[in-house]
Amino acid sequence: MSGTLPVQIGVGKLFMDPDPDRAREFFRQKSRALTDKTMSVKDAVATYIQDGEYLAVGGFGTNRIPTAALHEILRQGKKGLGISGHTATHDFQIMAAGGVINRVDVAYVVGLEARGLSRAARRLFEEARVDVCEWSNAALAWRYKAAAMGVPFLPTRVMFGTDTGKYSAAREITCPFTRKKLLALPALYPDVAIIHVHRADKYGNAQIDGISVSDLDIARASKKVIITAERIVSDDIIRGDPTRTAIPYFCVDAVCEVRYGSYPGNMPYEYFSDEDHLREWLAADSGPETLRPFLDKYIYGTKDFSEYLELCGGKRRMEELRRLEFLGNGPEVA
Amino acid sequence: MSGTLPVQIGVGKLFMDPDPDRAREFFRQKSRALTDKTMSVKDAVATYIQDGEYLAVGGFGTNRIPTAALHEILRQGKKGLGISGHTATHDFQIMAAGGVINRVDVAYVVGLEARGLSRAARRLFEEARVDVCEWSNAALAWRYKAAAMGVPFLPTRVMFGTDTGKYSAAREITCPFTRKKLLALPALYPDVAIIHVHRADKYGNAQIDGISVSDLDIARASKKVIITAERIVSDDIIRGDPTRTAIPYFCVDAVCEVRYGSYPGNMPYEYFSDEDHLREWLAADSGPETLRPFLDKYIYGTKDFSEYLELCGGKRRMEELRRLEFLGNGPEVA
Amino acid sequence: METRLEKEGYLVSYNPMELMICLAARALEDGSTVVVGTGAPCAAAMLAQKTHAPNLMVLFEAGGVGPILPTMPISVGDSRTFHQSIMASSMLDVMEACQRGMIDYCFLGGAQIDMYGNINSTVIGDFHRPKVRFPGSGGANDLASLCWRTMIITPHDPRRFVEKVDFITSPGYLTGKGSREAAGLPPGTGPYKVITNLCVLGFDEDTRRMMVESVHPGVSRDDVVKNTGFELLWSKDVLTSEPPTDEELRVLREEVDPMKYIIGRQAA
Amino acid sequence: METRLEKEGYLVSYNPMELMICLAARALEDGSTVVVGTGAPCAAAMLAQKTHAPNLMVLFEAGGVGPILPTMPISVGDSRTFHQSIMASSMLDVMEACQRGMIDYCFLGGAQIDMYGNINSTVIGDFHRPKVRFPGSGGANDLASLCWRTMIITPHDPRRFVEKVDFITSPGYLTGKGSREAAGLPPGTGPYKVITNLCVLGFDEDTRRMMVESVHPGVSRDDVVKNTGFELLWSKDVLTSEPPTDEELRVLREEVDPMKYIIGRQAA
Repeated sequence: MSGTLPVQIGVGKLFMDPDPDRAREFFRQKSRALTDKTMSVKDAVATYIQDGEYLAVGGFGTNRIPTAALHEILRQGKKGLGISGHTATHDFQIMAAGGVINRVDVAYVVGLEARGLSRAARRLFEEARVDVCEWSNAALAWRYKAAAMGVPFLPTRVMFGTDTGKYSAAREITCPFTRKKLLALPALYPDVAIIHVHRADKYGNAQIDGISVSDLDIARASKKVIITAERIVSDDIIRGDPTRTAIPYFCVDAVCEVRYGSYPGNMPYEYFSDEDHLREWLAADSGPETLRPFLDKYIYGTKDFSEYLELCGGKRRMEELRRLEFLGNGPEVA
Repeated sequence: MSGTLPVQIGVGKLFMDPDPDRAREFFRQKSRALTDKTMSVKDAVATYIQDGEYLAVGGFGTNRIPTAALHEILRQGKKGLGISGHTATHDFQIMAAGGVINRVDVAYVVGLEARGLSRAARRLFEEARVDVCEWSNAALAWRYKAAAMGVPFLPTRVMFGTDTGKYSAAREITCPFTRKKLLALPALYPDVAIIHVHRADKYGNAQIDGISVSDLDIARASKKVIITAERIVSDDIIRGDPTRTAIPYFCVDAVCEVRYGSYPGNMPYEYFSDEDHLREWLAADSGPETLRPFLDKYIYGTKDFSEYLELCGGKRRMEELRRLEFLGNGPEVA
Repeated sequence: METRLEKEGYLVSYNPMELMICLAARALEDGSTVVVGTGAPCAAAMLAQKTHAPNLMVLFEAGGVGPILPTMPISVGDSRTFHQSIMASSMLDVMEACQRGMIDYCFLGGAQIDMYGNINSTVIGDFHRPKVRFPGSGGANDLASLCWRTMIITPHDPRRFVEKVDFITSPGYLTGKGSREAAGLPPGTGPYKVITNLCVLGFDEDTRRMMVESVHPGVSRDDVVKNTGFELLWSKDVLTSEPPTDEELRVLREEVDPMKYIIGRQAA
Repeated sequence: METRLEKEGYLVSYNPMELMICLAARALEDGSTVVVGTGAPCAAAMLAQKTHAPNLMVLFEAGGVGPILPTMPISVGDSRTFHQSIMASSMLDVMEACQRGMIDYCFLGGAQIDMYGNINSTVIGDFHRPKVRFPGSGGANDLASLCWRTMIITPHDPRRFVEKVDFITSPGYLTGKGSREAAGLPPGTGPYKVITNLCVLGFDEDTRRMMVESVHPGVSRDDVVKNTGFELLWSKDVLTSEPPTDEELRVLREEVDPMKYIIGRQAA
């Protein structure tokens, strides 16, 4: 072995092109105009997500997730999507339930942390109905970062010696300064990012309160970006505190106002997760026979997300979750 | 030439060790305790900056710079310091005037942007009294970033084909995925960072309003960090808006409250730069015979930064600069 | 297990989960940093903070740094993980602090573990058509690669403690001494303690194989052996694990987990 | 120069700096992004925004993105550069937007420039013991490497327009067509226009050498040749540079630079 030749330690499939020059050609054409990008979730999903495209979802599984857009993907019957499973929990559960995915970069999927596992998601893997490539959470985050930086890879020190590395598409390189082994992670430029935020103006300038997880990088790395926001605000609000801006408008293609848009997930400083409803989801998700009527009731049978919220208890329930978030009284969660 | 062997395109000297494992050994020992780190600028400089060490300075030349700490370095007669010249303008002018530097990673030094040039700084180079290695601003920023990430290098696409690249210590590598040429920049772990911020608590948790330039990475990359802050605040203030925290306490060794600490530089949302005093500096800096009495008056002859502020017009002048920052009436600036 | 202990005549003033949490808490040095998940690791870190380690700094991989935890988080990214925190940051900011060498401890669990502390949380069976699919690494591989000391809390049974894991999700000592470094992982890192419902294990300095350090009260060596699918090393002086003190139990039950979310669970 | 124009009988309703700013402004397309410095480039971007390019997006390399500029900044990192901006970010966030391909234009100047648009802003003389030391690259090398179109505004004289620059600080077309790409720079980038006090120059498609596109009113071809230290190409139809319109001058003088910080300066 030549010590300096890159070694493919990962036998996994690279789903997305890491070439920064092809990405540059795309970004060169992307609009930089300050135009009104507000639209319905339905229009955003119809316009910006095509069958076969590869998605990245913001937030962290059951926290600050763009649930409304995910439901709409199911409602519109999208097919053959790829997805980056960077702590994808309830978001992945929805996509798996809808059967819209055919390939996954996995860091964390199937599980909903301590709550249990999605059977529908699990079956995708156990019945080999998806192409799978393994990574770690930081590895996927660094892959977005590489794309956001405009370079084809980043060097890191994780995944060595493991099957996670072996079933990834990472390569081993040698540091030109220290001669140390490093793991090169290929840039990940998703076709579409969907990110839920606290506030955005109509142009797409978006602000997030609390942890940003990987969303600054996801927004910059992705070719198209759909923002759902708790509130669409005047751009004066954004310009009044520009230190807070997480995502600049020129990354963004669509802005959709969706109050309680992360429900049943937690939206920090707004409302806590609805653990009862997540349990209902997990129970329904125990088999196809219970899952289908559940999906029919809550997703396929609803016109939009506001109908779903009504079915889940509407304003009264949302107020309870607000009290829970602020550590007031409410149903117990564990 | 073997296409995959790293090529040293840069003939410049690498002043600092990019080895992440030696840095890890240092960081392993660094205190993580939440202890009161408040002290005088005098004590911070005496305790944490040793002759011969390599410094990184926060802010952007005449904006949010830690002037008080820089003056104190001169007052204490530090010797043989290295410095990262990442848009170092008035900060570099001070260090050059004091003759405390013997090596420089240069991206932008000597000049004060449109205001003119520091003759003292220029002489350092023209009389070959400093070791010099060339970089670009982004290159130095990425070098901090690499260190903050804990990797020995980052790949980038700048400095190719130029003498900036040739006189750097960068190396050319080949991307293991795309076979493209990339420029590898070695991690830069400064011995000491000095950063001026809007507010910090006594532990060192620090918040910055407005652009952060490279300071998040500088603070994380550096082995020791001195924070000067406009205001030391209760940790309740920090914990009340943790989204705003730029630098966590565990990076920080010393916290010094210095009101108007960026003077004569601009402190966003606080006070504008004192262009009259900067002109006075540039005039004095036209030759050693005028510079020495100027330094004696303003730095060597003062006990501390508050005496300097008094000499520069004290409270009345600071109030004028506050009005200017908020675009009220005040002396004209260009 | 609680029942068995009672049968053997021990005064059961604590349950195995409480013991595991106390043992984990004690392993965390004051003035150190730890990335925790939800559940027992989080309870252990909170207990440590409220007893011997007031200066223990807690981080969550999604970006929460130094929260004042009002209740147990249910997700490592929920709003509790950065409640009144010193910083609400990003996943990479936390992971890069690990990679930089600033993080002392992390906590892991998994479906399978081998004698070198390699952990499987990905699949049972063939990778491409698994008998059972688990969530995958999440941040576990990163933390196990980059933090100085990996703490493992796990139920102890022969299906988990296996000769060969089906898939190495997160690195332990791989194939023994020196193999982490040879593979490219940062030197000086690796599994530190394995805390089970039966015993506490460390890793032998020479071979990096798992070694029993203490056995819990009421548990026999034979219980440990029977529940382990590989050959264990035994430290020269195998101790009996120190049970929770009254003070530890009081803090754990009254302050850390008053709703018994964690300590009400089965340990195995 | 103003004097000379008057002598030659032209109606001098504008000065050369005003003309350069107007010419630069016109080269900026609406709906594009530009990283500017202080001075003339900033004035040109502001003028463009207030005339034909309301959707021109201005960024500063220190982190200011999309400000509403209340006055001319005096530093590319001062508080004006992110006044009521859409984002107050970091240097790398701006530089990485450039590297990602999101930034259309940047502006550069320098002490020397050659026929390929290579710029020196580092040293005159020997690198190790320079006759004159300038500030160095700053962000110039980055912007010239990564933005799609590099705009150069510079005084025009033979000491600046040289056969060979003493030091290539920022890349133009290096040694001609294809050499940027061969060196490793992103394809499709490079110098776009050079705007001087005498003329506007572009770059020949085949050779990537500097080519005169228009000569300013009152300036002869010979003036341009005498002030250039290398052989220039001339476009087939060399035009006379279009003078500022009344509207451009009004906006520039009343709205962009009412204090005449920039337009009061000498252009050469």
